[in-house]
Amino acid sequence: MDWSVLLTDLPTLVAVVIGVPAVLAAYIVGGEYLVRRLPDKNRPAVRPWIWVAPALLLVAGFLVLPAAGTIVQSFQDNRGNFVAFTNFGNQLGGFPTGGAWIAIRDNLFWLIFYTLFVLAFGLLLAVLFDRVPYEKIVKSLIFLPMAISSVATVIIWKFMYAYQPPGQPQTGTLNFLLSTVFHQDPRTWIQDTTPILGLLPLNNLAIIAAAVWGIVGFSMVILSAALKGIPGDLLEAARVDGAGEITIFRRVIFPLMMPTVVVVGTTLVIFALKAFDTVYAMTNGNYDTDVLANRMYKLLYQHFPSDYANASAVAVILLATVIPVLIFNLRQFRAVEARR
Amino acid sequence: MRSSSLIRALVVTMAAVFATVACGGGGTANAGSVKVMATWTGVEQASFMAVMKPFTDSTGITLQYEASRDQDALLTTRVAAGNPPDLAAAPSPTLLTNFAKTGKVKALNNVVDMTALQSEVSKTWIDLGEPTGDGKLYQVFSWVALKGLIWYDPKNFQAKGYNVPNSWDSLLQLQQTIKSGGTTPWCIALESGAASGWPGSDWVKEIVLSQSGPSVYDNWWQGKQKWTSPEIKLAWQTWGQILGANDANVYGGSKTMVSTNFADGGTPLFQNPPKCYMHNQASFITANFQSADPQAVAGTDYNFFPLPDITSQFAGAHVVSGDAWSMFNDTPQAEKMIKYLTTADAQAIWVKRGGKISPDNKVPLEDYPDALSKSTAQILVQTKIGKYDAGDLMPTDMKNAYWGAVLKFAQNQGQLNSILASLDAVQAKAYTS
Amino acid sequence: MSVATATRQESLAVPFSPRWLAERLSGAVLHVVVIGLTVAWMVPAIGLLITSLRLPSDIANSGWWTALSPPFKFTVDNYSQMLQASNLGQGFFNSFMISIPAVIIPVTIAAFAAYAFSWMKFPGRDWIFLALVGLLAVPLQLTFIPVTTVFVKLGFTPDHLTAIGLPPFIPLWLAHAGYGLPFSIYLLANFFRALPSDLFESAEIDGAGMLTVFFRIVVPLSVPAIASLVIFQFLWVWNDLLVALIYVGGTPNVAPVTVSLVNLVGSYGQNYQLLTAAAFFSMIVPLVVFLSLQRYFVRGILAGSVKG
Amino acid sequence: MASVTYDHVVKRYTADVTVVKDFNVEIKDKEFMVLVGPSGCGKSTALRMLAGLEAITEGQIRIGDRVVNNVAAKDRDIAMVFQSYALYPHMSVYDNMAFPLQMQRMPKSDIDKRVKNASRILGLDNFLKRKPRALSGGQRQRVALGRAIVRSPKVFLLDEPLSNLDAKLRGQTRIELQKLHRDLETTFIYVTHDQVEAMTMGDRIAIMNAGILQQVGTPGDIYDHPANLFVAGFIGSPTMNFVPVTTSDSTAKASGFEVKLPKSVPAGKGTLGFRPESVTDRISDQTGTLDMKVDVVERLGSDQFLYGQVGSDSVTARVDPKMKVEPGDTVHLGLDTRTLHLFDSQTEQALI
Repeated sequence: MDWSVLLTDLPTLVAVVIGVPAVLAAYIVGGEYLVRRLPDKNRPAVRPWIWVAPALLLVAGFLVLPAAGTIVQSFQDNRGNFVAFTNFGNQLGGFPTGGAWIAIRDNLFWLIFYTLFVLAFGLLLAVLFDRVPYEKIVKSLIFLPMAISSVATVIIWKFMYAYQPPGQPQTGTLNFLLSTVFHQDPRTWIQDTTPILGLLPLNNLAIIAAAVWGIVGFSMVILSAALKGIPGDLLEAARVDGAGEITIFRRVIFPLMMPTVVVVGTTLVIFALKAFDTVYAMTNGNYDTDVLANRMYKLLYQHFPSDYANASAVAVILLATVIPVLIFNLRQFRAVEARR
Repeated sequence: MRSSSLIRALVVTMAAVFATVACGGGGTANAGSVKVMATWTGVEQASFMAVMKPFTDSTGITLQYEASRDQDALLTTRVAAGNPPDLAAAPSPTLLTNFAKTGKVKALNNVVDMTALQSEVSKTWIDLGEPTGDGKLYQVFSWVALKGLIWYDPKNFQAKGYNVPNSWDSLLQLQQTIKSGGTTPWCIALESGAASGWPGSDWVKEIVLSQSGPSVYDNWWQGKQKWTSPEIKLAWQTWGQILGANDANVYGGSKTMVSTNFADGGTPLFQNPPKCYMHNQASFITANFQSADPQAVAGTDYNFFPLPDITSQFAGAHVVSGDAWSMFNDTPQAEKMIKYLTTADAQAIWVKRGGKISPDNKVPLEDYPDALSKSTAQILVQTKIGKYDAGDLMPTDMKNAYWGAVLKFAQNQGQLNSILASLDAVQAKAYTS
Repeated sequence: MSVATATRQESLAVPFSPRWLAERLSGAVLHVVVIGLTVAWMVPAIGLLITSLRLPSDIANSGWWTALSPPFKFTVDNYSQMLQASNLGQGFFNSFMISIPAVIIPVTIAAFAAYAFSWMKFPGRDWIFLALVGLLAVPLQLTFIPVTTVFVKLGFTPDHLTAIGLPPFIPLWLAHAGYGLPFSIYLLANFFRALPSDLFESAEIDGAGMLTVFFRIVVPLSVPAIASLVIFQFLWVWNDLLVALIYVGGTPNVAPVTVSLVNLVGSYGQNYQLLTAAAFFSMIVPLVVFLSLQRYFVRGILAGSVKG
Repeated sequence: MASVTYDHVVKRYTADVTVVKDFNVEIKDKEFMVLVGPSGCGKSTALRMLAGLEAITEGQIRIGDRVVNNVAAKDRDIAMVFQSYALYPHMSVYDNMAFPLQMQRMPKSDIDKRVKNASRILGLDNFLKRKPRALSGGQRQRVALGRAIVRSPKVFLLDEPLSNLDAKLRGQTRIELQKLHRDLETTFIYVTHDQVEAMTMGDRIAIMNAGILQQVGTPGDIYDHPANLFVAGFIGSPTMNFVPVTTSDSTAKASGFEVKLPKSVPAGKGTLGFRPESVTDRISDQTGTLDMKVDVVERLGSDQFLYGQVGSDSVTARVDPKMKVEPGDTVHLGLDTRTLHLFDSQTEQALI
């Protein structure tokens, strides 16, 4: 390795180590200094805006304005002419397999199964690990997949799902188990659309599973932190009262963790709606595994010239599905507010 | 008191930061630089750097090379934002053609030596470089690949006494012989992540060209020939003959076909005992053979024969593909570089390192590192009917539908009629925008 | 703590009584379940690790588990090839230069904002907060073109920034901050909101200003939340490929290590086994970050503050 | 000089949610004033307005002569002990107590002196380095007090400081707090819902209900002369007996007995109130009489309470502990007419 880069990149280094924290600290100290010079009466009105301004500015620039542009674009064609709902018609026509419907269906699968699996596993692992003395080790191990980049995650799961014809030595872990332990024919996990339990196509499940594997560390860490926030004496008291562990979980732990579960759940629902990386790398939406974000990406970047109009319509559909989640959050938010 | 000292400390550090950064601004070399974006990574990147070394050494121009396989998104964004690289090379002309049509790239007619180009490079490549049809050259091709090569393990052929087929019939016969020997003749691998299906589309387009000739081929990718027309349907059916009923001619059948990555497609050729004897892939695949087994010797451990001609009238027809260059900013440095890239000398450097073929007839056959690449180059030079990859020339929607249709056909050949009908439906829309 | 609980439970049951046995067993079951789940979860990663130590020809022809039985043919070729690849040092340096500010900026700014959203009153507060949560759903791919267009107009390109003596990473820092803020604010605000209001009122009476309350009470008490946020933001930034390519590009002087590693593989997938080694190599830094921050996930940070 | 004056103070959240209505109280310098009332009566809000934690909608609050409506909490020279103690969990006991002084930018040596002094008074010397979570409930409560003491404020505000302690500790701390009040010679304003705390600790008591101040006075005053039905029922344990009566001139007729009132009142309906200790087994010319059918007998050693029916009304009596009574008995008891209260049935105000 060539460490002389350290010298040539000195300005960057200085900016990173000193400049960035200095700018941030100077902003808030300076802002507060200005607020204090205001008359007492005006401070409460001005102060919050000083505190939220940097966040709002960044978010406005990177997310709000592009999103607003997208909404406008979704009602226009690629030359900027107003076309009302034509783009939405393209995406929402042809139910159940035309337009974006396969993607909508698969996003629904993601929404349900991805969220449920990640929440349930995260909660289970957090609660179980809390009771063993080697918690830190197992937690680190479960967290490990989070540290693996999504490119590598896809490679790993391609190894897991690899297929060789029946009778041949299998190179995929799952097919190896299937053929040696369960004496069944290997399956093409990523291509096989056989529904599981009459509902979820196997390949969708396989792709979702890979994504779940990569993100469970996230829900486990946050839920575990919330679990640690529950005072130990409360649990001890419940144990002394003779409550079983399952009762304690149901009646004490879970209700106290509820606000965190809502936060993690909301985040996961949104991650599910935005699902892209895994699908893009594994199938690019082939074999009926498409999702909205991937469909949008294809229209934007794998379509020449880019089809902004239809991509925007897909994005707006995606954004619209978030609204119920937001309403739920608003109620939760107000409930917490009312309680204090 | 505390906060004021804090503020003072901050002011001092900030001043220090700005002083440092102001002094540290780096200057670029006097000769300037060229920003280049391409998809060559890994070993290919090293080869490209080797190509560029004489250029940068002699001119003093620095090369800012950016390699990414997310080129579609990256280049689209850069161009839309008004910050394109000076030069970009793409493995297919689709993206660059789009930029040519929207006026984002510069014409090269006055940049490169047109007379030399016309004398050294076949008309196929020059026509391809003029996608707007007004005589303006927007793309040049530095390196190319030959499609429709059937790869096999000579040792296995010898052991079984199989001969390289020299006609379509003898290919079908060989296929039958291998099958009766208890092994599947073919390995086919269609999985390619985001682009799954394309290796099968190669089969179909090669058959179309060899079976029905260049004008059907051109009409077809231009959207003037229906997918349900007898010629195109016949090509699919011919491929179906290769696959066999229920894909019985292919190792592992449809499941293995759709789930095996194209990069691993040839692997079963070399297993002991071999799981298949033949594998159709473009010339680049030798790099994968070589990375899977660095000891393998070209010609001895693996070899190829061109897909035999189907209709004698169109004998010697080949599907080709290539790396296209376009120029987004006409800086003197970029112009110098693209001029350099069109020279036989530049192209020969990579040719010598293996893995690429030059379209330039001034690159001597001796420069090819082994007999195998030499014969590839020879075929290319002697090609009577060279046609560019039809899929890459189709509109995106059409191309994607084509690849998707390959996957569907591989899984169920019986659906051919409905598959072709739905391709026609896409064709009706895709060419209008 | 769990140890203390266990002894207490045992003392309640007579040794070898059915209850004692049941408790012993459930303890054993717990360990079996915990270790079993962890091992199962590790299988794909173990597979990757072993694959990274195998020859390319073996990888293509047999499953990774076959390497666990003799004859052993492990090799570190993939690792040495990967390490020899050029620009790894510069890539690492760039990754740190990108990641550190791209974590500090959004986490700090999000903490400011989350504090305001949870403990200050201002018109439209709830709606702005909700809109922020909603923005989590904006697909990033959608924002690339509009944002870069503006950046190019403002001269916020790596070339121009370098020319005027500023770090070329500024656009990327801001981008990661902008994209990371909705989640950061959402997570922190929910944590801050759960802090007992008495603490704030007490501090107010004690004469603590907003800054003091923020830095001396809110931040120390929110260490677990901040630590987890730092971990996630760091991971996302460290493992990011596309956002970096869009905003600073893939030229070696600015590209993060993810770009160097992904580019080990040829464009036709040659040498993809190098990625298995690269995956482990690039995992080291995030894992160290996780392990070093893990100690902040302590139980009951609020214990003793407001409960009797 | 640190009196506290509430002058027509109103707290309104929305147009129709008013939690404190026209609140007027003057708390004298060095007085121990208890604000008492059922939960939700507005007493905490009244205290928090004084502390500066809630804005005052209408009226004025003065500390001494200074109107503090627009003075920031920290500048009001008050200290507050919260029901939850609100200790900073990440700071040691010492730092918790030093925090308010650091905020005043007091020199370190002075801070140290004050914290040491406060911890000596409160017996916390040995715990200064501990974190709150390593303390018992009583110790935490004392840290909270210590944090208030170190500031030597003009006014101490205590918001239900004992409610998180167990019964025994509560009794002890009550006495300690009174001692502290004597030693510090400062105005204390103490909010509680517990009338026993109010009666035992307060120099004066202010009783609130539904946002309205009901009565202010010394404990004895309030006990003997409740201004209305609510105060009468809230103060005292067991609670006062209330019996609906019809009055005419100076007699009150209940469902089961008739009694002579100490003074004449207009004829009409009312509620007769008398404390259990007014119903005894002693009958004299100062008493009326009534016959009670006993349902429950409660013997407390020093006292004996009888719960039963007189006519159709429930009555509690306090009789000699030696009197032998069994449930089901009917006993003849005396009712002390000197301690009778009569409340208007409409306004609920005391008539006698």
